Amino acid sequence: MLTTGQYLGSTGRLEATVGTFEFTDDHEALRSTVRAFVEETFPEAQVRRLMAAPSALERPVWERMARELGLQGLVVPEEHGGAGAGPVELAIVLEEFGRRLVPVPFLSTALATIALTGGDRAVTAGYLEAVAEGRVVATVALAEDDGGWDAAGVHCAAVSDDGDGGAGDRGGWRLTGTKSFVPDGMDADLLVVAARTPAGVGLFAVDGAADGVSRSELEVFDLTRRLARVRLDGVAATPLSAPADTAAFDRFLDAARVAVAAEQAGGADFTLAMAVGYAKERVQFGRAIGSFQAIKHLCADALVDVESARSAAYYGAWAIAQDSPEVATVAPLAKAFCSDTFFATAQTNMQVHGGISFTYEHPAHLYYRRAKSGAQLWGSPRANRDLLATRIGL
Amino acid sequence: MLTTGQYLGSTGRLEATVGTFEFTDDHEALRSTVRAFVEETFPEAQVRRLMAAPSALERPVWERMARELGLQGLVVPEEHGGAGAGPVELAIVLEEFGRRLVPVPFLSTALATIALTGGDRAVTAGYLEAVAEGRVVATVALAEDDGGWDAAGVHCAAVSDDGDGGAGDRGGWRLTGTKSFVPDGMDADLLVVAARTPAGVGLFAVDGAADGVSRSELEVFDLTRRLARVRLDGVAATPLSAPADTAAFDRFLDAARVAVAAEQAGGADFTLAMAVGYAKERVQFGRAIGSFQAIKHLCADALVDVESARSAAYYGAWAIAQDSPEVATVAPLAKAFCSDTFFATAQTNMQVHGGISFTYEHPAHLYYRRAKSGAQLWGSPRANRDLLATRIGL
Amino acid sequence: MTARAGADVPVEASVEQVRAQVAAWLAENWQPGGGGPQWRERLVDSGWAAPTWPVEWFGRGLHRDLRRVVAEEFTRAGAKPAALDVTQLFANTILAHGTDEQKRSFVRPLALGEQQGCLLYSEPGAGSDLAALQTRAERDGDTWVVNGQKVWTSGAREATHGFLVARTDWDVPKHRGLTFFWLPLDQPGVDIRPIHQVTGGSEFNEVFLTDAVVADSHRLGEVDGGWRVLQTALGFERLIMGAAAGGSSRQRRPAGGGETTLADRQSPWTRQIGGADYVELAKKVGKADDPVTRQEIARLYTLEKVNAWNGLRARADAGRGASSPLASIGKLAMSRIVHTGVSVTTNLLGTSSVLDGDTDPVAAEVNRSSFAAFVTSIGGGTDQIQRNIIGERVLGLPREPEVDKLVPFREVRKAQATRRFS
Amino acid sequence: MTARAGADVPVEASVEQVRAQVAAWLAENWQPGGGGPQWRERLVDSGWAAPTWPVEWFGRGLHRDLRRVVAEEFTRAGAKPAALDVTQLFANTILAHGTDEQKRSFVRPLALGEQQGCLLYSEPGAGSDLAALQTRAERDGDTWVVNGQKVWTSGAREATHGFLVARTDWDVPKHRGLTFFWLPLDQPGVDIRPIHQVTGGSEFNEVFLTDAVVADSHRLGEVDGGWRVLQTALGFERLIMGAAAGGSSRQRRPAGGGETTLADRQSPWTRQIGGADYVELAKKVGKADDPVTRQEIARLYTLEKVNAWNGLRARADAGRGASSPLASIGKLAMSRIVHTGVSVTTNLLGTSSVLDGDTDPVAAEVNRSSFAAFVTSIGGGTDQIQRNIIGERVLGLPREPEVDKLVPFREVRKAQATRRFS
Repeated sequence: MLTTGQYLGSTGRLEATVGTFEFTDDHEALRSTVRAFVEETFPEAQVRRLMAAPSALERPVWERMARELGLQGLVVPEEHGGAGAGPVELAIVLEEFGRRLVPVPFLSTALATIALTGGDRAVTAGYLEAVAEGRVVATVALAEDDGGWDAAGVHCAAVSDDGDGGAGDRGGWRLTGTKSFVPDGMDADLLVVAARTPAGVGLFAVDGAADGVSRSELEVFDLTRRLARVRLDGVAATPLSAPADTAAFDRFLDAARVAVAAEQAGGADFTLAMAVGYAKERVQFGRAIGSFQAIKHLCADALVDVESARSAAYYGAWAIAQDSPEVATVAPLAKAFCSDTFFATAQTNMQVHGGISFTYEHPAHLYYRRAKSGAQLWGSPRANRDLLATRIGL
Repeated sequence: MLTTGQYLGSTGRLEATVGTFEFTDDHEALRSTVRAFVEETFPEAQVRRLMAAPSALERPVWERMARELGLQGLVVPEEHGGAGAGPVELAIVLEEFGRRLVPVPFLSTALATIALTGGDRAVTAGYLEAVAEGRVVATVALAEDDGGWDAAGVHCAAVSDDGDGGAGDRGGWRLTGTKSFVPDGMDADLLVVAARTPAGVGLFAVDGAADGVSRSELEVFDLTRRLARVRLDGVAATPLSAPADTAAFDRFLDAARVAVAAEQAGGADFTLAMAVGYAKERVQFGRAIGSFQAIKHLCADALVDVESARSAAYYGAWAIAQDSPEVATVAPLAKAFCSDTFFATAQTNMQVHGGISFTYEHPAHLYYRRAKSGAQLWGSPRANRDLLATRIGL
Repeated sequence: MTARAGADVPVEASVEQVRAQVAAWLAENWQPGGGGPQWRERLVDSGWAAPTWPVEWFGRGLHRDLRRVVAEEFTRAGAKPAALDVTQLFANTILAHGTDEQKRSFVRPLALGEQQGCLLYSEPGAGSDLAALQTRAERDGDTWVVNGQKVWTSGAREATHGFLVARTDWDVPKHRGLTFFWLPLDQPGVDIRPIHQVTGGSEFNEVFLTDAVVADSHRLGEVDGGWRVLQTALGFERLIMGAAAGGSSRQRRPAGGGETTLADRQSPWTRQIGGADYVELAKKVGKADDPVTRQEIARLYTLEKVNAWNGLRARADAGRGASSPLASIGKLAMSRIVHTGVSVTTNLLGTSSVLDGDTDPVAAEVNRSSFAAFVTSIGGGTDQIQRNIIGERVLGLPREPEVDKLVPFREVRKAQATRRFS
Repeated sequence: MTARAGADVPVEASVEQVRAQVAAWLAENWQPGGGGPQWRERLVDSGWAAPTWPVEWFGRGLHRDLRRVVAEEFTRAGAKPAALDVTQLFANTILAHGTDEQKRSFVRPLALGEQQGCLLYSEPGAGSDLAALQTRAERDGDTWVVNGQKVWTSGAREATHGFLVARTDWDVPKHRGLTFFWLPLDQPGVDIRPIHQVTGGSEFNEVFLTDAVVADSHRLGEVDGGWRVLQTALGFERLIMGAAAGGSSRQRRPAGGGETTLADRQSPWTRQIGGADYVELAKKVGKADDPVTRQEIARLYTLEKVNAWNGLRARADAGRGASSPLASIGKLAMSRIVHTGVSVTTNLLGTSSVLDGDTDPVAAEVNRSSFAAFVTSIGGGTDQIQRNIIGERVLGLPREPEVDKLVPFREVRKAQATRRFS
């Protein structure tokens, strides 16, 4: 019934809503499975162990995620060895991963997979199969040293080896430039790189082991998400689709925004639960601090935001699934709102916890770090709101 | 001791502070006198009576204010029949007037007086005497239909009758244009009008009864501050000083910002007192609502802002009194901050009062109206903050 | 009561069966342009006026999910009113708590519109703390004599009766000494005075009760058992508000039509600047390119959208039978939206926002809305009370110590019981 | 103790008299580049180290307003330390509550720096609610045996002693069963462990007390009378914080020098991005013309300025002997400033704010500050507690019902008494 419902949007016109929020039993089963896996495999002690390790990637676990749970293949089409699921299912998984700050390169690989599924299958089929089987870790390299996250921020040059370099050119290409803020860029076997041709910006597959690739790890505030700077020096690359398809690049960016938003919504949800749990248990002045309005109302306001963030992420996922024109507005909206919500909730959580929140031993700061950094990656809330303003007609 | 103190300003450099906050017994006596007068002469019932009357100006009261209290002559130099006091004393009086929403044209006249004292005494002496004696009501006409409050918003044309119209021209002038949002513009005998000459913007004295002046009252949200639109059609006018002295105009604007800020600080202070008083007296759930943190903390946050607003207004007044270069930053800062604080406090007051705040009978809405409108008059908080940004070097 | 056609639709009727039944009945009974008293009587007696009510009480016993189908068919045919069940707060409460005699006497006149109700709950001293009400009802044989003051009563001047909650026992804790009545308003002891509101309107009234009388046969529920009846009535009211609020802050017209009447009255934001569009306003005032304005508008748009999506998600959750925190957060979210909306539109208007009335009708509407925003953040449970509800009922945080919980009401510290606003 | 030169300056000495006395004494006693133990001893015995202390207890009995004059003269001469009175929280408290014997034994070593103190107040279960502390002291003849855990103790590793508050009577309400001690730290029963903080530092410690002993001669004030002593000590601490916070969020170095030591440690914002200038940063990152950035920076600048002015106004009020609400609002205002500052600088840095360490030292400093901001909004009384204080003590709003106020502490619901962070 709701899938055919109508509501009056903010522009005062009747808009068809996309089908949303109709979670099926399969969705709930997926959520339960992933939650159980994450809680078992990545308890806080394990997250802290991986934080301290040279790399957060442990191949056996990665392969088990692919083999037993099929997570890397979730959105890979069935003909390429995946489950053929869509953005809604991916949002559920990312939400669960976000709840526990799972430090393995799942989001990175998922973003790369989104890019690959949007590409020319003749090119991407092999990559998709390798991802689904857990044989490779992938990532996307978008921003550069100046930290821009849209097409305008892409300066890395793509030069055609033998073709004319035009839009239809599918020959060999070489990339030269420096990408930065590349999530899990040290571990990735496959890099999906945004690069500029004379005709526009496109996405290219680059083998992480190719000649001319050199990487260095960045020191980052978020202890559970690693970033790298990747120097490309005439590296062989394959365009995922027509190499200058800026529109396809923008579509990918919107899908990435929603995926990240889902992860953030999960982080926000868990963080609020942490605050509420502490407020129930912590006694001062002879009663639980959650009985004081100062704390209770902080949590209540956070709940409004957290539930709204989840709604935004889900709505965005459904909009993508149904290829709705609303994607253009929902995607930046969801990224901005989920970023702000996660950060605000992480702050509330710190404040509710009082002194123990600034001990390294307590997990509150890990969520705070994730939230503060995640807000800036893939475009700041401010940049995304400005994009939203443009897209609603300002 | 404090007048020679030093503090490290935000730019990291040592700045000399202006002498501030050294209120003397005379200041306290002035405050007590004005407070007693206002409470006796303008109780709420009287304010409401004047709100409903065709004009809020009653000449006998106006004359008594001048004769018995010397309020209109407060900042008029002694040689022109005034008390020769300065911006600090004026701030005290305006704060007290602001507390009780006194609807008589005192602020308007005070702003005009500030302009007159900044002008060429050969021109303004007669006006100053008339003001001090309570013979005339004066106002300033700055903005026009497009609502701009700085020199750029002045389009009203000043044309020299017989001179060359240059900066030194003190001959007869004629003004043509439309001023709007003129406070107490229907009652004013003397209009100080901002007008544009080929060389810049200056202030001109215009007799309210002169040929070519036509006025119409504007319907306004603030029931205790009347505004008019004034059409000037080749009206005879006298420049207060060199007619194109835009720098003098800017100095006047800063003084006006601080004066308005003081009035707003008074309104904010009284509004908070109203909220706190109600929170102590109103019982729900068997106890005063002010014992609930939700209400208590709203009031506590408001106190921080209200005291800060008073500090800003006082500091601004002292900076003007000492002709400190800090005026340039304090003036827009004080206007923006006092505007925001008064409006926020008026909102808090509405919320604390609950249902009775939306009855016409309760005074909460009168303060809300004053605060909401005052924020936009003489430049919005946003415009003033942008000006502040420029003046701190951005 | 006439025999009812179509009473053969089973409780578990399918959507298509119901659709067909309604269409057939309308084809037979509705004439375009109709809608007079005769039609209304036929409609009520058919059971289609309130299809979810029991068959024996003017309904058709349909599952609540099917009500919308009936409403859609009525809309298609242009016939109204229809599917009033949800908005029939008064009849619903009487059906839930009344005696058969009361159902017979009150429900049909209510459905026909011959009787209309208003809510006599709040008092000057009992706003957020409704259970602290001090209007007293004292028994005198078969009648009760009522004295006190009610306030914030919307629709009192159009109503024939009111749902009155009054205190009948002062020696027990506050929730336990209240009794619920269906009070006739047309009597000398009832004095209704409109309150002059800051918005300019007078939708609300104060009602002074001075030796007003109500028969014991008009009592709903047990003596001193009024709190329970009140909870039922408040539940029905929330249902109406929820249906109306839906999600978007913009005017929302569900297929059923007419459902938003009460909510419109209580939440004047829905009439905010005539549904005008802040995007268009920004362009009109030349601020579409201003980065600060763009951030503000994007934020407001976001708050509106996420609240709308929360509404859809709440309905989807309800459809799956899942409990959802979303139902509880809409009012608080709406409060933020309306106050933000006022701020955004005021900033867009700038200096001209100080104008009012015919001088600047757009400013006048924004100014009116700025007061109306407080009706949202105060009326029907303040933002502060909403946060308590969310914190306690949704998040499970512990309640505050309640100083008056176990004390006889006579001994509790009370607010001033009467205050004249009009 | 040697005879003290200059003890002839009267209590009501004028500024110029004092200035001359100090200058003369310094000319005679201070040698540029000096400052060793001998100098320190001469200084303490002269009474100029703590000029507001009584003449009989190492001071000169000067009025507190004159302390600054002494400090100024020391600064002018380049001599230090001087005018330590304010920062001598420990000595001040001992002077206020100690016996003559205690003053003799503890004050001079403290002034000389031979003894140093730390604060053993907070516990894992007693943060905002300090009176709920559960560390127990049990009498054993002339000594007390102490068991429990303290936390958030800064300076514990440098200190020789601690101001310990412990519970000595569990059968009275919480404020009435506490006793105050000057506990020697160098003993087997005291285990000090640094806490690894999120900022990367370890300024704070936890202190485990396991059968630690303290002589009854080290008890300050009455048995079970510790709450009163604690209030005095907290008052001296606020004085230090107030002197240090001053108003501006920027590093503030009063003429006296050295006064901000404790405050610096407790409020790391004062080290925020090395006093860097957000105006300069905005220019550097090319956002000086961005209207959103300009609004943000103007707001932050405003918050800093008004707080600085509040500080000046508070001092002027105090100078006139007027009571002022301003003294109570500084901490809450500072909390808003530091959190706003983090937000502004993070927005200025944009994507590079995700970096840290040597990769981007500016980002690293902003990130560290972002945690330090919580030290301001939590440490020394959370923002929530500050709002209670302002609401109740300044605005006179009524207190909340206190469930544990009159109950023997033994029966009160308590938080977990120990928790290991290190």
